[in-house]
Amino acid sequence: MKELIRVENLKKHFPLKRSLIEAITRIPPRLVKAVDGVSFTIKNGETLGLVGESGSGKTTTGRLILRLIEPTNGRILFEDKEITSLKNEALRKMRKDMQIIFQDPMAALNPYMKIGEAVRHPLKIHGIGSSKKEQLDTVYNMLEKVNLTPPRNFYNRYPKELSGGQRQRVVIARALITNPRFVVADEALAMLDVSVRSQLLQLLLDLKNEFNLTYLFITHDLATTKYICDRIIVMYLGKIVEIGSFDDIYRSPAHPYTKALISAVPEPDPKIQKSKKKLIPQGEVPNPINPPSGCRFHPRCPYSIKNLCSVEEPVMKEISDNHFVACHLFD
Amino acid sequence: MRSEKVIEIKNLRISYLTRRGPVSAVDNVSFSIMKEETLGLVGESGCGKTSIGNSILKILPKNSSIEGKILFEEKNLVELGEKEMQKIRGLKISMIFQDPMTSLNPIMKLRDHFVETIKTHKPEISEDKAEEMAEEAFKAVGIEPSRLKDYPFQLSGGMRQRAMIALALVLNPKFVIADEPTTSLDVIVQAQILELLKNLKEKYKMSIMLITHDLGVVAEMADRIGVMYAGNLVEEGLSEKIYYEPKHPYTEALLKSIPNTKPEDKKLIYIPGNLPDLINPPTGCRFSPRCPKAMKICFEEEPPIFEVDGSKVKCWLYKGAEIVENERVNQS
Amino acid sequence: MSLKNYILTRILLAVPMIIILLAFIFLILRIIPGDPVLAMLGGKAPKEVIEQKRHELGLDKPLPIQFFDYFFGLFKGDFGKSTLTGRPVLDELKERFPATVELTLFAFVIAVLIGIFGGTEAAKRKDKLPDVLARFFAIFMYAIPIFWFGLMLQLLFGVMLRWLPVAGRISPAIQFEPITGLYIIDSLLRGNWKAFVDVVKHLIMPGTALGLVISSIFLRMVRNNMVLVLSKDFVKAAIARGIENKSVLYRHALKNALVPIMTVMGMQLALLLAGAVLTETTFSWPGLGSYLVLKIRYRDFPAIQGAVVFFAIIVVVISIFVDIINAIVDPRVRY
Amino acid sequence: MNEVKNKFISHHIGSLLKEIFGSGTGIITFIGAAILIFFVILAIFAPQIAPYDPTVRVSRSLKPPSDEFIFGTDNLGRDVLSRVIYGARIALTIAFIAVLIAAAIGIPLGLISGYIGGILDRIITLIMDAIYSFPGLILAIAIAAVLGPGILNIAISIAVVYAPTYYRVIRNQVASIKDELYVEAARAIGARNIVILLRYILPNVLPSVVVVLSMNLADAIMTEAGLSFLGLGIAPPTPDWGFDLSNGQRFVLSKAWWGLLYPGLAIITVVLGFSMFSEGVNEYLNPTIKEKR
Repeated sequence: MKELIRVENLKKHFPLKRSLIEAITRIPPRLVKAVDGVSFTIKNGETLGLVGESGSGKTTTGRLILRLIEPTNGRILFEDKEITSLKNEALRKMRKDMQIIFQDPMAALNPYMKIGEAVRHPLKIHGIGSSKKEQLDTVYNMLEKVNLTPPRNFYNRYPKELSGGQRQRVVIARALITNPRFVVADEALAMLDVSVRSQLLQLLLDLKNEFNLTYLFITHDLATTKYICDRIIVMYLGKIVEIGSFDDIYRSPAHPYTKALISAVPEPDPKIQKSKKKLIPQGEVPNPINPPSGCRFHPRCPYSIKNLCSVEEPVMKEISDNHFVACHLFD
Repeated sequence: MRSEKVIEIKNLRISYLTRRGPVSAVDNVSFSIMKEETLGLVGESGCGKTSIGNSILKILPKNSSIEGKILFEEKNLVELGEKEMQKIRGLKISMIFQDPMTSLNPIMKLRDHFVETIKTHKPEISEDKAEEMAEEAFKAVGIEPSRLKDYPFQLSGGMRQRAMIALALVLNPKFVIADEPTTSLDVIVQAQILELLKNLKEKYKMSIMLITHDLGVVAEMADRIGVMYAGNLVEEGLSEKIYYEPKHPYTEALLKSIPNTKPEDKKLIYIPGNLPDLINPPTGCRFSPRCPKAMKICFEEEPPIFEVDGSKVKCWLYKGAEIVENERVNQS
Repeated sequence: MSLKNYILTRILLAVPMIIILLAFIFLILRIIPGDPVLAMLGGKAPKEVIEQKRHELGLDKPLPIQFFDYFFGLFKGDFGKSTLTGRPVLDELKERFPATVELTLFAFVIAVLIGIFGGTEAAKRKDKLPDVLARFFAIFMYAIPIFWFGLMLQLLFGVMLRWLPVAGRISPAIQFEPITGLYIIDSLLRGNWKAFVDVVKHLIMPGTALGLVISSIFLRMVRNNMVLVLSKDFVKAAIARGIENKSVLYRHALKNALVPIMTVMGMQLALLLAGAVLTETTFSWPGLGSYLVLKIRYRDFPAIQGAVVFFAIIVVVISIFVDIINAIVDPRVRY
Repeated sequence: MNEVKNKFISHHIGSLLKEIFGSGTGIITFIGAAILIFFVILAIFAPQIAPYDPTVRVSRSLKPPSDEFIFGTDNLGRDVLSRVIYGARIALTIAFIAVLIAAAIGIPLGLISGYIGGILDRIITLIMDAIYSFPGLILAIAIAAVLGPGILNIAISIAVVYAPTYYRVIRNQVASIKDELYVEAARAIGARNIVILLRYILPNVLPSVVVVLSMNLADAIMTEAGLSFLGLGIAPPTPDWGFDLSNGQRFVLSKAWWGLLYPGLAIITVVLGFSMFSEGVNEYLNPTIKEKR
């Protein structure tokens, strides 16, 4: 499989707002190190899961790749072409090929724009389709594909007239109308009800096959990744701790954090649940302004090695075929 | 076997008056919770599970009306006056809310939350003693007692939920309603809180009603499970029964549509259609429009509750089984 | 941030605000088309007289110099001299200030009492009769121009019923030596019962007129914020812990509802000062407002400028004060 | 946004009426519009409607209301009814001009400041906040005192007071809409800045502009009345509600209530009219208001 996206040492540090006194006394602003040096690739046609708790930097990573926010450091390549420093027109043109599905579909739609217009807008922006009629046909077609049928009925409605699941279908339609190669799904199912969630997961799978898409599937919910993800990246406090195939991560997780994350997923099967060994670390994710030294997970890690984990930052190592982990236990 | 009922709910109906008309949020629901038992109430948003929790403490919004019986300590809470309810809330029945950020008074120190609650119910306790009790409660949930002098916003999300739990348990109530207690938390913190709740339940010997949309959370905690759909309690039974032998087609579909942690089980099954509009609920069984096994009678007549193999099921598939409850009989 | 740091920051922030306000007032009174000297002396004055006056007021200097003179003058407490009386403006302002304080505080207390209790009770009985009445009161009260309301009160209670004096602060017949300048306090301090009754009688109408008009804003704000807060989870949680109604209403809900209101109340206190201009004029109340109007009538520009600057300083001081109280009540403000 | 709105008299009244009538916003808007149309007609056709010349003595002084002079006459024997009718002209003219000037200053500044942000935004905001925090009437008095009488001068004095309000409403809206997810979504589909501004931000700001505009009219009328009551308005004998009230005040002791009552009622009615109308417009233009997320 060819590689579609390559990310090298990507960093994003958000400066905190300073108080007046701090600004006057020229104390440098404190930084939230949301993403702190991540590198990975996404192959053409695969679905890569990006998993982590809140504050892990997964959402920021997604936005960085799409150049919706400016990286502090690092490189992003799309089809071997560097897009890190694309500006204005070139950047706009690129957006045709890279799209995003947001978590909150209500907030992602302009309340004053009819949903048909919202879906058609990308066509207008990129000058796709020779006539209005052609564009409308494309839009109707797309609305049908996301099961908003009959499409003509939906075209003139406003977002507030739709249910949560339907709105998310609109957002998906808008993202896919320009026939993109790569789509970031940022917690796209998190705000939906259980039964609607599975419906939309199925829709995402169907569309992926139909349009030959590559997904970056960002989620806090490890359990949903198994239906859709080929490979999984686990992030903790702005760093990648483990990368591997779905089976690697699920059947033989290496990093203590990944293990904790998996064992923390509530298990509906009473038998499995009773036999399952829980490995729940103490405490919560620390503040990304002052992340722990060395391995960022060491204060909560049950296997933490004295004088090593707290001092030295672990590097990524390949422990089996394409299964990488950043942990001193595997030195 | 624990057989003493802590609370018994009989033919509970809750409706809200909205501009579009009355919404029947809970329709003829009956169940009980035994001593030292955890009952999980599961369902999707709008199924009425939170309304049931709030109706027990009578903290429903003003546009609501309750019918039926909620029996607690030989009293029908539905008929109880506000003054008497105040004596029960927080002392005998406590509640843990979903979002600990918004459920604590933002401009009140944590310590004052405790002192106020204790002094309200037990005015004879001195302020110092109340503070001591608060410290004990904090220790029990694993927070440093010195943090009592903090304001809620100074705590992390998981700590706040611990504080909320400590506050709910400080007077040692015999029944606790936990309404989506872990929904706003991250997975690992969720696991910590569930573990904590389990331990505290053993320690304080209380009964819990756990309200959640997450079947996994219920399975971790509950002895028995009640499944709700569109205001109806469609199935109720022991946790293992519900999981291994679901009787109601909705329970079955719900179980299949939620992801489990078994890596090999990758088949995605979902329930087609949408949740019904409760202003005009479907006639007959409320699940009938989405039910793969629906028969003619399902669209016409509301099913009674049948007792099948130890579980209670509200479904016509079990016609012929013993009827536990026929609502037309009980309606009067 | 500690409270001390917060207060320090807040006062620091007030510095640019004061400078901007002073510059603004300066610009308006000096640069806007229209010549203060001409306006003062009338168009027919001989040229030499005008030049003389200009020199006297320092208006012949370049603008930046004028600004610095004015600015540093203010810093040293020099508000200029009244062209009408020849007295230092600051002295005149100091004499008038207590009257305005007395009127404003009286009105403010009325407004706050009506606002808080009316608003809380209305919110408690949302959509019931008391609530609807409270809301109607607020609507109409606020559409009424304060001076007209004052005139109507004068007509009814002063002229027709003859219950209260129509104008002034104290009857001329009463002999009385002020101490602080706040007559109510002074008359009590002196033990002069007759003076006290007279002072209160004079204060009732203007104070109530001003207070009622402002109370409508408070009432509405308190009510709406209370309705909002009462729908919050922590109120429900407090009820679920068995806390009594009164405690939930006043201890939990009202305190939280007041946090955002307090900032606005501070601003309203400043607005009250503006309202006081009209009220003082209507009731011939010898305060800062009627001083300003009087000076405008006689085109006494140093005095006008001084009075406006004085108002500006009061506004800034009030806003600092309000923010500090806010930070004490709501610790989140500090962080 | 709300905090800004709080400074508007009409906002209070309008939304209170809305609360009282519940879903009957239509009725409020209708009554508001009816009142406004009524006063606009009065202003335009004053010469045809008014029974007498408002500046001319037509009877003896201070005549109580009668069939001939239904609102009575003032101290100079002029017909109060005619003066109230003609008064609408000055009040509405000054209010409209003042609001236009304020909007012309505040709206563009707010748009630029909010969209560009940065240091420019901080400076403009600081200045506008300083003016905003100052009691409006006192500011208007000071400016009017310098400028002297005249319709335009009074309008300018009022406009300076309200321009910061426009600025704040627009700036805060633009700044917060800029961070909305749908604006990010627009960037994600490759929309240009100008397209984002016109199709995503402007439609969401426009309702507030219209609402603030109509609310502001009511306040401008109040302020104008206040200024002319203090003798800073239009030179006599032009009919003006505020001036007539201060004129009538001199005859309070003669119990000549009619000279005071009617101009005041006129002010109250117009203010209520604008408040009701603006609230209705607010409701109509805001599609998100009816259904919350």
